[in-house]
Amino acid sequence: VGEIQRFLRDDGMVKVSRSIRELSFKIRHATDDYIKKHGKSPSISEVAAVLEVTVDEIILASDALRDPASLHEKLYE
Amino acid sequence: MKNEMTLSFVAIEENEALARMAMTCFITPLDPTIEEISEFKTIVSEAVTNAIIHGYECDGKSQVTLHAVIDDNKVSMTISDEGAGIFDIEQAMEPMFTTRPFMERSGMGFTIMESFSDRLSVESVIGRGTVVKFEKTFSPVTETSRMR
Amino acid sequence: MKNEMTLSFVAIEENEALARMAMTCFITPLDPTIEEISEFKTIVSEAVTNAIIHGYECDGKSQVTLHAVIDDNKVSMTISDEGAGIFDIEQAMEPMFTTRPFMERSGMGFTIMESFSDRLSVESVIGRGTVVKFEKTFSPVTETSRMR
Ligand SMILES: Nc1ncnc2c1ncn2[C@@H]1O[C@H](COP(=O)(O)OP(=O)(O)O)[C@@H](O)[C@H]1O
Ligand SMILES: Nc1ncnc2c1ncn2[C@@H]1O[C@H](COP(=O)(O)OP(=O)(O)O)[C@@H](O)[C@H]1O
Ligand SMILES: [Mg+2]
Ligand SMILES: [Mg+2]
Repeated sequence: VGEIQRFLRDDGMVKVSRSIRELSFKIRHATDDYIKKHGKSPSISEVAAVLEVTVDEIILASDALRDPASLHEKLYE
Repeated sequence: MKNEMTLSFVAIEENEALARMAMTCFITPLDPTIEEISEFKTIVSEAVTNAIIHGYECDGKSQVTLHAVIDDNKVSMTISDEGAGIFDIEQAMEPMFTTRPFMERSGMGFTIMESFSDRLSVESVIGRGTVVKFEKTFSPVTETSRMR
Repeated sequence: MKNEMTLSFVAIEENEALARMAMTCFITPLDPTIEEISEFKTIVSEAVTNAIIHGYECDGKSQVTLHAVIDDNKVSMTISDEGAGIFDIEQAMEPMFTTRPFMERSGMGFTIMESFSDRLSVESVIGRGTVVKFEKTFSPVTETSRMR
């Protein structure tokens, strides 16, 4: 837990961290679903529409998704 | 669409997050995919971190400057500092090369920037500073998303 | 903490969101409350919208510039344009006064900016442009939040 909090703190998002974290998981799910259905990655406005939130919220939350492990997968895939 | 912005800030680590978010907001009107955003942000993040850490050693007063232009769905960007400069650019761009192994740097910054951008160039003069330029073209805005 | 940044962009309406989000990120290290964030964002948003719409009539090429300094928990900011300028500042700052009633402007921009900032000043010269300065002090960062 300390790790995640430090990560969010580093991202400067302390007070809004929990809801952002939740939304970031929803984004991940919605994105995976969309790819399964349409065979391509959704745009942020499409994700925002599915989750019924603003594009601003998607931007903030997707920043919390930043995760070095997935970056590595991408690079070496 | 056409747009242009310049952002500059002093060299402290907190400003990497500022740069990352500001640039994300700048490209939002292109309605990028989450993947495109993440790639773009990563390039910005790596270049800005280099300027702050290697260029200025986090001195808290020298300026890092970002300039970005949107032309249709292509974004062109420069990240510049007037700091230490790079001794040997070719070597610096090799995967795993870092001058700061003791700081847990991976040496993968330039490799990541190159793989996520369409083209990337680096100019640097020792004692004068470093300019990183890159371009990234985004998937065209679809009609459905344009209408919202 | 101490920090300083400058952001400039061309006068298109999309850049109001850019300014708002960039400034929000800039003050996040002060660990503001949601209410403080929302007040601060509103000031920025109103001043930037004025510069884009009234100063430049959304011309898409003239520059709006934001400069911000953090000194401890006080933020000082200027929002400037080199556009149309304001004919009578006192009148412009009166609640409900607007020169664009047909555009659904409320005329409440300056009133809102004044009520959400600790102090606000406006300088303007017809044909030369407008500078809005304001200060806002945030509640001090508490030990608990610092430790997280
Ligand atoms: N803006 C810069 N100013 C000075 N040196 C730089 C700059 N950017 C990169 N370098 C040099 O290039 C090397 C490689 O950079 P990078 O690939 O990002 O790896 P890392 O940052 O992990 O060391 C750095 O270790 C540093 O010596
Ligand atoms: N940056 C600016 N450049 C030129 N005129 C401005 C500027 N900012 C404000 N004004 C003038 O001041 C008036 C009042 O501004 P404001 O209180 O924000 O109300 P509104 O924007 O709804 O008209 C505007 O209608 C406009 O005439
Ligand atoms: Mg690096
Ligand atoms: Mg107004």
